[in-house]
Amino acid sequence: MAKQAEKHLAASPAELETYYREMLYIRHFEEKCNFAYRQGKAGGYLHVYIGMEPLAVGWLNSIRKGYDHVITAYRDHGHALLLGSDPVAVMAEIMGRSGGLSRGKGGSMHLYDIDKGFYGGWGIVGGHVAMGAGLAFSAKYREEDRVVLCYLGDGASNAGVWFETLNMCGLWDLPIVFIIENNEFAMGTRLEYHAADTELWKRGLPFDIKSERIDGMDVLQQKVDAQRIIDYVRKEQKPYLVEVMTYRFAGHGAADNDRQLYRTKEEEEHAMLRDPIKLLEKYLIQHNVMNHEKMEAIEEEILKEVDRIYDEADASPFPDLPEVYDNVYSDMSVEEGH
Amino acid sequence: MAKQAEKHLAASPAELETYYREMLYIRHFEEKCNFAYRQGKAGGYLHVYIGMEPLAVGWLNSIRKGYDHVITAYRDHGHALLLGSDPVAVMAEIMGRSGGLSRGKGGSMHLYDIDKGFYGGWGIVGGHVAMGAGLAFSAKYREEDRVVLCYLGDGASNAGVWFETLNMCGLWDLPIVFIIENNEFAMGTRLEYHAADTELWKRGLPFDIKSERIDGMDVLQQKVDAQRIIDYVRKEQKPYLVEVMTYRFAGHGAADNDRQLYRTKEEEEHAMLRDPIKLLEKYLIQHNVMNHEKMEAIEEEILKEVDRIYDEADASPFPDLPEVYDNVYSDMSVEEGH
Amino acid sequence: MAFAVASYRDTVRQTLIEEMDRDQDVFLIGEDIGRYQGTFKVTAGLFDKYGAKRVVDTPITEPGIVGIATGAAMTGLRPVVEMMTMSFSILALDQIINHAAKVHYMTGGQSTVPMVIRGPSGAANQLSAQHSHSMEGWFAHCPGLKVVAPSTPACAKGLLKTAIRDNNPVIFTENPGLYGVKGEVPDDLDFTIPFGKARIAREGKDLSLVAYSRMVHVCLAAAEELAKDGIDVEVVDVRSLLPMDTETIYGSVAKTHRAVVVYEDWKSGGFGAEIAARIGEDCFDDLDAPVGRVGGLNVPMPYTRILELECIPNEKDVIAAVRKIS
Amino acid sequence: MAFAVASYRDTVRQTLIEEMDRDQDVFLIGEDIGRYQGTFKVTAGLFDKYGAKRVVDTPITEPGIVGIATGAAMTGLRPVVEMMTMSFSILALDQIINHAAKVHYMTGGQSTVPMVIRGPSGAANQLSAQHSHSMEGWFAHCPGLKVVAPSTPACAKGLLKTAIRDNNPVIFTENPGLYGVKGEVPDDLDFTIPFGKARIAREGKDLSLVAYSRMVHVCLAAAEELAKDGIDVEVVDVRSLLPMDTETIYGSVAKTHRAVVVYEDWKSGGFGAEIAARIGEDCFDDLDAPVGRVGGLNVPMPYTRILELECIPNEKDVIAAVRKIS
Ligand SMILES: Cc1ncc(C[n+]2csc(CCOP(=O)(O)OP(=O)(O)O)c2C)c(N)n1
Ligand SMILES: Cc1ncc(C[n+]2csc(CCOP(=O)(O)OP(=O)(O)O)c2C)c(N)n1
Ligand SMILES: [Mg+2]
Ligand SMILES: [Mg+2]
Repeated sequence: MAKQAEKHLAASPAELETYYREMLYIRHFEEKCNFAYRQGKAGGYLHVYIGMEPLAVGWLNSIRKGYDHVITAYRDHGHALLLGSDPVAVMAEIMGRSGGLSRGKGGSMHLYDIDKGFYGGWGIVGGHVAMGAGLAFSAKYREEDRVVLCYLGDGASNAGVWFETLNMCGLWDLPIVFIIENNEFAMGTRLEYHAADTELWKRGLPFDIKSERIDGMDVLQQKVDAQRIIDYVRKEQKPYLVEVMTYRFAGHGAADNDRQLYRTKEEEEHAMLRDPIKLLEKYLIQHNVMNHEKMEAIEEEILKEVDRIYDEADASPFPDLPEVYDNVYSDMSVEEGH
Repeated sequence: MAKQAEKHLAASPAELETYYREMLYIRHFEEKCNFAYRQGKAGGYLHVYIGMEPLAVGWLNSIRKGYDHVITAYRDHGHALLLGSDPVAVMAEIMGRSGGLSRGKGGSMHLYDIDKGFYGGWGIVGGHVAMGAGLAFSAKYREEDRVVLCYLGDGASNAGVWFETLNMCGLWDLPIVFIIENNEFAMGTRLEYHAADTELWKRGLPFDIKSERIDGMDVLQQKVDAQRIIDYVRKEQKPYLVEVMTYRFAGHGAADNDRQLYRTKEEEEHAMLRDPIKLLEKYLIQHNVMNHEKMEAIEEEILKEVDRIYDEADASPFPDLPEVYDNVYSDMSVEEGH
Repeated sequence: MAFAVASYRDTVRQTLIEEMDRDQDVFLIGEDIGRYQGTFKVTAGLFDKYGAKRVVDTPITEPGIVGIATGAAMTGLRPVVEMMTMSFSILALDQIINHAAKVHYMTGGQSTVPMVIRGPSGAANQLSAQHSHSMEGWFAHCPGLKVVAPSTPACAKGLLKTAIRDNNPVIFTENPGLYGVKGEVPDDLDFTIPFGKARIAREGKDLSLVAYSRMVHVCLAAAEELAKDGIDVEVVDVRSLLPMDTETIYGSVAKTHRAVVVYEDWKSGGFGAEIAARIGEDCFDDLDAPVGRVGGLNVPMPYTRILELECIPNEKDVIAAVRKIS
Repeated sequence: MAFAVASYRDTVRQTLIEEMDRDQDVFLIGEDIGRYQGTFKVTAGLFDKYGAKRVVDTPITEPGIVGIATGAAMTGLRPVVEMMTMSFSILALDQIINHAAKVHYMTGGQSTVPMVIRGPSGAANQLSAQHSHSMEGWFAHCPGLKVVAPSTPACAKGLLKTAIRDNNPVIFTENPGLYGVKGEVPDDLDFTIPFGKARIAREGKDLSLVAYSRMVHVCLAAAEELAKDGIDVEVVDVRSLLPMDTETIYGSVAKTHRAVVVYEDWKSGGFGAEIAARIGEDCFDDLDAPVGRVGGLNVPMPYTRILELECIPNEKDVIAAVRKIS
């Protein structure tokens, strides 16, 4: 009977559990990040991926981890976690500790784990996309079949440098996937107020780049689409543009606490009907892959794990003052003092 | 018999003669500019419109001169002349004289005649297009039915700021026509080497902007297309994008004297078979609008006129040294000296 | 003239309202300034008051925004561009310094660009390396621009009105740390402060602290400390970097014979170097000690608070610099 | 070590060849550098020699080019980006100063950006306001970048090799007026000059002229003139602005007790102000006269030749500044 079900499964039970665990893990990890912010243990800008988890889970399970390269903007916690960064180092970075991924110098927006193929973690809207193409340029230069995933927001998809980049990617056939996270908002500005045509997938058309729009809430469908597209790019050595339709459940950042300025409660509730985690739970139950008890057990486990991560990170030290001068250059110290 | 012909004419004989005179005028005026450069009377960068005259004649005869606004890059002599600038002041500017349009401070690349609606005359590739949209923004803000013509090159059509501008023009319905002068080269780089898709008209598609490609060598057809498009923009108050297929007969600039680095003599000769002036002459003769004698007479007249302009400009004085400090601010002088 | 106590933020906002009411050609354009009320809430309520025509929400495209504002200004409109933070003006530098700033000169005086670009410049609170730039020095180096950096609500009002009424491109820098600062503000609708006039923020005879924007307050705090030890410092609020009132600065140095220039920007190559170089050259005979400088550490801004605080000059740093030459 | 006489242009070109032969990870990218041979012909012949893979012709999109080079560099490639003129680097400043320059710091030392951005900086011949910027000062203000401005072919070779082999982003500025300058160049394939080492271009005892790039030659010419009147000036070629060799500069001033800083950039706020401010502060007791400065006029560059020549400092301007404090 479970066997029976398996036939019709979109993925193996083990994979399904992995996706479930990963989405839940990102969700609770980031709830904890927001908690840290409210506690004053994280500062500055802090942006969560809540509601958008399938963009991390679907795509990062379709690449060759550690070999392929990933780059995104500041909504980057989930990417670091799924690419295998030490979660304590991620939380420590968000808390500005010396044990953080970037030694406390980057913060939530600037997570990097180069050894794991994660190139950040950037704060300037649209600023990282050309660097993403540079990663792909390098793969091609070295004749390696590496694929680059470059995420950007709907707001970022208006940035001039991105179009310049699309042109060069199309011109030179660079192996990169541009993933537009269309969560319908750029900070407090709704899509319709910042994009002349809200079908952002069309932006690849002038550059002879294959482009399409997909759903972002069904993680299983997204996994299938992601694998298809990544395989295409790796094989054909051509760029690809995907617009993923999702929704930013939270405010823009932890400091954005008046969402009613730009959207109604009703709209939010309507969007949350398609909470990707709930959708997957429904699927798992319908297909007898998991029951409620199992799910609760997993959630328990993850909550404990996240608590441990938080406590360990919180117990770790801040940088020593002299570290302020480290890492400006790889080989040279800077003049000290005011 | 002439009456007979008139029925089938694309324009009245008077208009046809005007177009002919204007194209010939620009051609000879710019030959003279190149002469001035060779004489060392013009310096820096000097770019001629030779072969591209219909882009000035066709479009600038379709606007409300003095009311509509025009902005372009550095290939700007023809625009100033047709918009009614004093030709001696144009030549004087190119020669760096105080009587020049910009008092000798701009030179060939930076011609402006604001009273005539000519907003220049810019040197940074792609840099002027957002200002062009600003002119249209102003027309809309003031609820005037002014149309803006914004010319840019095929090379400029890759510039990020232009895509940002297209998005805002589409988003806000700004009354502007973007005219891509596709002369197949960006300096020494052929279209295929700088554009992922050589059909540049497609660049308006992601922004819900009406876009098309037209021929740039037949001035009569271009006049018809220009009028149609300008009327549309004025009436509908929406942006429009036109890719005009033309060819740069000369080198990139007066200093570019090795065109064989990027194209063959054969290619050039082939392109010159469609010299817009020759095409119009053929038409005028076929339709009995003008005979060779008349044409030669007109050319004689124009050559004389251009000689006069050159001599007058050349006889005009250079700026006085203290003028170097003028016009930095409209209301304030600057600190002097080194 | 009557006064009212108001915060720096509310004063900038109120001044925008007064100028928009005065002149229909004045409009605001920027990211999230309308429906979202502005990231630092400086434009709160203005979208409802003036509508989408005069409070223009834009895509996140700084080069395009500034270019559009420049073109509009060339036709006589008076755009006030908000940079969500001045760090983002870096994307638009080509449009600002290589276009807007040069229009009047390149057109031989035919055209002007009555545009104001305003926004917070300098470090806020843990915004990290890409969001914490002090930009005023970059702009003050560029002929064709005017650059101001007011430190008090009253100066903000007077200089913003002058900026909006000026026919040249003006960079109006606010500092995130100043928005909450309160002060007395004249309610005169035509209260303007001319550019190029510095202000003596505190009188003193022993040494001149020369600063602008938020650092003026740091200097004033340091001055109080130093006063306890009998060191009586004068604080010169430069206010306007381009044009700059060297006369007032030199006058102060002629009186005190000592000077320390204080600025938040990276110390090396910041505009404080220009001020120090001028004092050193033009006040040579008045000086009893080398011209000191206190600037930000020459490192990208780190995220973690303790390191960030290390980077930004504070009272202690100023006091140390003063003692060094006293 | 053997020497050969070569022009600055050919030396830069030859150095690129040597480094490309030495290291397959080195590649060139820029506008019209390949098929067109480069606007200033610095890359003449390299496209034929190395092909489209290592000599990459690009669209005219400086932000994208620098961003792509930065990303490639983060993976260990060593791009050498040509800016057709440094004036166009203004479009890419966000990618340069707010991305490339901060990678090493923001990643906590995980990543480096071994990239060189080179090209002509300063006025050429009547290229007008938008094409005549001196950019080195803007870059030298930015931590994370290294900035050099060699004045001779030999320095160009030594510093370009160091730049290409450096693991940090380096801005290598040439001056259009230098390409034709000839000089002796060591033919050693590993001839490098460390960053942060100034050069005494001419020994003298009466006054120190401090300059870099083309202005070094202007200073040397002025020195010859002054020598005729018995004024023996020393010329310090700073060469490397970030890091900067203050030791050599201060040593010269300690000897001569007088200094004039000479630079082509707009005088106000140019990097010469930083140099002057440092001398003024750190050599206070050595100085017998105020530190003089000679800089470009504070105006956008005009087109017409006579006004353009007015803007750029020349021997006469330097001589006048020297006499003023001698
Ligand atoms: C160049 C630039 N301008 C403005 C900002 C401020 N800002 C940060 S995030 C953001 C909204 C971006 O929206 P989007 O690209 O859709 O990404 P999302 O936050 O929705 O993931 C803005 C305006 C910035 N960081 N960089
Ligand atoms: C931002 C910038 N980069 C490079 C240049 C140098 N440049 C001047 S014209 C030109 C080619 C432009 O080609 P295109 O846009 O097709 O115009 P065309 O010259 O063909 O009319 C280049 C590379 C510049 N002026 N501005
Ligand atoms: Mg978004
Ligand atoms: Mg072209």
